[in-house]
Amino acid sequence: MITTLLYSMTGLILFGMGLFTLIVHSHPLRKILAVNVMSTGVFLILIATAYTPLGQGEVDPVPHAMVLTGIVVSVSVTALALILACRVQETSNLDLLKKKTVPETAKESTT
Amino acid sequence: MPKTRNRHKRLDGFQRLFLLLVVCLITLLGCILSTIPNSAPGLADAVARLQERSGVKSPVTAVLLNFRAYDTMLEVVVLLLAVIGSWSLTKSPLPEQDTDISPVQMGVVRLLAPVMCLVAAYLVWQGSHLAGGAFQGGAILGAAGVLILVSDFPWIRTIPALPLRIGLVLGPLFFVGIALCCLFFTGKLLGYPEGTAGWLILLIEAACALSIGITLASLFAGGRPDNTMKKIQPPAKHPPGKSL
Amino acid sequence: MIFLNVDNPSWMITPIIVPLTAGLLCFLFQRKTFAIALSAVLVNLLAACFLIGQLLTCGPMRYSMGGWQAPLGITLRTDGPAVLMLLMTGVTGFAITLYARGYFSFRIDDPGGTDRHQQQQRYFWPLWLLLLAGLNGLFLSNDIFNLYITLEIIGISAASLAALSGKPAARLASFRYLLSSLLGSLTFLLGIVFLYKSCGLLDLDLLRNLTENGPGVRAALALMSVGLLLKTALVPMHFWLPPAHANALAPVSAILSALVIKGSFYLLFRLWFEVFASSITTEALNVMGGLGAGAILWGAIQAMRQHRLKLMVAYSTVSQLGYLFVAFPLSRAADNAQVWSIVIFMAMAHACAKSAMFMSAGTIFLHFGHDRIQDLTGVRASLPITVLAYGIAGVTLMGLPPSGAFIAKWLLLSWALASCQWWWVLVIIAGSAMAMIYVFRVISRFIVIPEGFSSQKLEFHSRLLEWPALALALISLLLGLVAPWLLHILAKGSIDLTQILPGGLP
Amino acid sequence: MNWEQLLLVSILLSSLIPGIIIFGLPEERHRLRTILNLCGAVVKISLIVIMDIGIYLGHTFEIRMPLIPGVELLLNGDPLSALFATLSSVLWLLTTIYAVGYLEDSPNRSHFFGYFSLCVTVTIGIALAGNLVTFLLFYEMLTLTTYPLVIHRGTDKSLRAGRNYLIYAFSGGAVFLIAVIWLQNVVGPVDFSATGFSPGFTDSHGTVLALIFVLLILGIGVKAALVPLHGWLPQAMVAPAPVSALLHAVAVVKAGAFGIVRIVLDVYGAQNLLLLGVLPLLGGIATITILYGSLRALQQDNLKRLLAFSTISQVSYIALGMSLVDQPLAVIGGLVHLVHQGLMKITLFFCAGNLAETLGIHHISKMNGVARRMPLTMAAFTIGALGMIGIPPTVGFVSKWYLGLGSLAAGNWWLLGILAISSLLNGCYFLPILIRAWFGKQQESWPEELYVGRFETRLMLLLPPLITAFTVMAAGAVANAQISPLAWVRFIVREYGL
Repeated sequence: MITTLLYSMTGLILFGMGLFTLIVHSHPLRKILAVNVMSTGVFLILIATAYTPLGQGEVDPVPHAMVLTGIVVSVSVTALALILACRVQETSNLDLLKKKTVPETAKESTT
Repeated sequence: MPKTRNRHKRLDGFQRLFLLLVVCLITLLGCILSTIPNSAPGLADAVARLQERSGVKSPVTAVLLNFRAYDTMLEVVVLLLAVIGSWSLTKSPLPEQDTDISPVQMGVVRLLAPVMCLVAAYLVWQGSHLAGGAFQGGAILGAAGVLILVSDFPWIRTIPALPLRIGLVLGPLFFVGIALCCLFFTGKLLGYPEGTAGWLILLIEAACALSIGITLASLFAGGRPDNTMKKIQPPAKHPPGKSL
Repeated sequence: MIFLNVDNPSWMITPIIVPLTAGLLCFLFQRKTFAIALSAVLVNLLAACFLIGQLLTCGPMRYSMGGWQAPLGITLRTDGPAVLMLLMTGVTGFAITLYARGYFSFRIDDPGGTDRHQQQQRYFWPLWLLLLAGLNGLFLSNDIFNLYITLEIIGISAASLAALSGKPAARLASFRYLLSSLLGSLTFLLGIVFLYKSCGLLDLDLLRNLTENGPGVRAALALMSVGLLLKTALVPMHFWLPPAHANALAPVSAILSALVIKGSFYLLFRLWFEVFASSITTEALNVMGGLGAGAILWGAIQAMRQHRLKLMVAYSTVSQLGYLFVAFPLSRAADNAQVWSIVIFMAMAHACAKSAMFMSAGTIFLHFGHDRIQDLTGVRASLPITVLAYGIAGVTLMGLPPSGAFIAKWLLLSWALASCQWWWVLVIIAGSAMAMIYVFRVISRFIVIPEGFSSQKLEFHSRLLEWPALALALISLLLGLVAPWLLHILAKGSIDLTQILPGGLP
Repeated sequence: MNWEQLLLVSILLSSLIPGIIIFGLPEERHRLRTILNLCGAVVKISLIVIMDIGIYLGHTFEIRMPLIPGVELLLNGDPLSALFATLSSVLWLLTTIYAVGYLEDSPNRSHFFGYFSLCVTVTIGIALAGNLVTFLLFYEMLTLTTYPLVIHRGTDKSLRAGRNYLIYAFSGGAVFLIAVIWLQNVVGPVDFSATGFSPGFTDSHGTVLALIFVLLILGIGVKAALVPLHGWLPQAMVAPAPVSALLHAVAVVKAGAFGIVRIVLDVYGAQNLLLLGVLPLLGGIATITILYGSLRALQQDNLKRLLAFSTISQVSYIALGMSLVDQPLAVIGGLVHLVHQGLMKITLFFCAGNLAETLGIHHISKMNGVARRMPLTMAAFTIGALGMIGIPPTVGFVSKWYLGLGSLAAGNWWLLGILAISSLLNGCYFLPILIRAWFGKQQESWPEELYVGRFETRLMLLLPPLITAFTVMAAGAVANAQISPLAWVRFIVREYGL
């Protein structure tokens, strides 16, 4: 019981951390990572619900299946978001993104 | 990851307020979560009861590919959609040109890739009774693909688009095809005929694992294959696939 | 052939499987894509009509995927609202498909066109067809986790479509859209987790019959609602909508505004008024109504201030969505069969009108190369049918009779007056008045031909660019006249509901 | 569908179909367009005459189309709708002829005539509406179809006028909508009937019903141009002359006045209104509007603006007649003024349009001696003006006579005084124009003299005002005959059992 609760609470805290970062930080990569942290949190809680105390029947496989599905969805969305972020970065001249790319350019040109 | 602007700054008013809000929200949700009695029956019993009829021994695989196979079918489509979306956005910056591959890397890849394919096949195979299945296998296949991609083999550039697309679509299309065949034979979409469930699930898993592997590798490549033009374009200054 | 019977519930899967397969084939072959897409949307439309007929003869139906019954397996079901949403998607989708064909061939045939347009068309079709499959799946699904996956299908394909135009602004908007949609679905998923932990069930019908009403269910409903509101773009969560809709290609804008948003709204309304009706409090309904009122006013004010046509139309979507939410507190005054009527009328009318508007705006953009309202004087001389379509769609947005929006507003006002809630009346009327201003601000420019005006002779003139928009606009205008028929379907579908609801809400 | 229903539908279609075809016609096909327009108008008049006869013989014309519970579309031909429909269709024919002449060689005629036909369809729809929902439907559509006509010239001024028109009209429409819905919530669906809703409601919901009546009158008063809701009307004068004629004599303002008649006679009914005690309010507004319109008309130099203010004043006679709903004579006066004012005002607008189109005269100060250049036009104008003042044997006299009799019968002596003052004011602003035109000396050349042919102006511009002026005289002279507006109005009043 305690274990379940521990996992659930950790998941919730991860969710909250991700949410905070997603809203507060403006960097695209951070946002994407934040979303990933959030989804990890959700999966953690979901997995924790599958747990049943010993001797009270089987472990519930449905949350497992749901988490597997969720992970795949999360992977595909993350990939798409990363590619999209790259394209945004290439084609837009946002100040923030410039700041990121300029030093790299300098580094490359010196080497 | 490069440092970003927010790293060393103190939080401003809005951010503090928001932090407070998030903390409150999480506390509230935590309280609610801890008060929920663990009495809900769940679906474990139902799965256990119907396990024999599912054709596989692993309960997770039974749920994924039999009881709730419709979910899985749509989910394979989600993966494919990510590829279509990324292909619609841009051409793949990989492989770069004129990079020397170190012999060590080359050797490792040559050694590892076949082994990974083998492991993937094993994972798919054992999915019917233990943990494992199409996604796990596909993930290993995808990793092999990524290894090959970062090794900048020149032949990657010459992979024609059509077989690649066939590979991508194979899993979902096969899944839908089986589903429709089941509809034809048993009158139920995805209702496998008596006794064939195990084999059909294995077939679907194999096709899906292949597709998922190719899908993941394509997603890593970050765009559609650029082999329509014979003349190879000069590489972009900051290939996005690498900068992140 | 037993499964060709009219009363076989297997017909239900046609609107999901056919676009899905067609989308995969479009991606695979990349040739004859229009033919594949057109036949798929045609079959989809026919299937929607067939399902309506089936509903009228056999009543609401359930279909278990793979023969596995409800608590474990996934079920689909048809009822009045679902088939009407299918019909809406079918009709609008058919017109949008034709328009998209005209749109892409116009751009590809353009002498200044590049390879880029070809690529856009190539990826538009599979994305659109899979989006269509996702939407239909959403309307039919009866399983909360399955609904999550359909939401993801919709979200990913919609974001990819929004980025299709390749403009930096469109990509940035699409990135925001994708993240918002992702945040929305994660919150929704967290809600599912809470729900599963409290009830151990995923099937909506079973959840509805559950008397469980603890804090877990309420938290689940709250989380799911917030997620869906984010996807539906209710003020103040609308920030992603205007740039995403305004910067996309015209057919994509039409899809996003007309259909995608309706999907998440439909789910939200269903959760509130069918599944968890017994957990809903008056305060919660009033909060929704208040947000809706805010959306009506804020969206309309922003729409009046825009200088670009597509941005104005996008803000008008924000405003029109508000009416759907004002229906929340007022639906309490209605009886079971009527709960859906406002929402269905409003959603259908808005879907047709808004897609017609975006199509017209896109046609104008194609021919004139810009959409600055200031410089669009005398468009009527070159594109009379487009302007007519725009005008008729505008009439629907204003909610004038006999449009479907008029019926919805009539019901809203009638219920508001009957329950003495004056403030909603004022909001609705103010919203309509502002809609009048932003619609006519544009129309008066279009139809005025000042003296000495020489109209541009346009070289290309594709019928597919003009007529689908006009047809949709006319449908939206005349929707009110078929109101009894729609109500008949709704009443047929909700028999099931009245039996299951234990004399409860709303 | 029986022949009566078929007739109703074809009455609407007889202008709708030409309108739609005209939208699709290329600009150059003006002959075909004219033929279509005239055919439509003639067919419509014949159909409406058939309907009139049918109504007189006691046939019922009715089409119902339910929308949602409690809301249905209802087209219904009763004597009152026949009155308005006949008036509209006859005047449409004349205005079409006039507009063809007026807009010769001007651009965008397809557009203009298309909306013109739609506008008439909608007006007939208002006439035939059998309940408030249907009335509301056509009432809102009227705004939509007239708006393009108002801004037809495309100048900044006309755009501004159009914007104001829209704001006024839709605000009115919104208030009207709320009132209609509220009324339905209180008394249930009401069809137009000779008695109105059941008097039982008046006892139980007195205050609410009185409030709803005020809202209804406010909503409809925008189109009827009751003070202080009249602001759009003088501005809308920037539209071409046929539009002004149509708007003021037939469509918009008349639709508003007709709506007041419907609300008073058919929705509430005399009995309820007397119980509610809201009639003096209507009478008061009407009185103020009559005097205000006349006073403002006195100050105008622009001829069309003067006519606009005169319209504001004259249309309120109808409302005045309705405020004395318990007096059959006053009701007759108000109803017959619906027709008479239309005939007179359209004559005046035709003539003003002729002056502007032929000689470029827009202002009264430029009209010195114009009657020598255009005697026929000015003769028609004179008849119209005398009618407005109420000189026998014109129709204006008939209306005022019945209104006076009605107010006497009601014991309202002061109303008689108002009528007298109003006639005096009418005289004050019309007579100087007549004197100037007939006896003034031409001081300078006409601003822009366009056309010198066999007649003083184009034949198509000249004929319509002559016909209407003749009718103004004739209908007044033979008012007591078997077939005349007055006779029909008496028939209506008999039907209402007053």
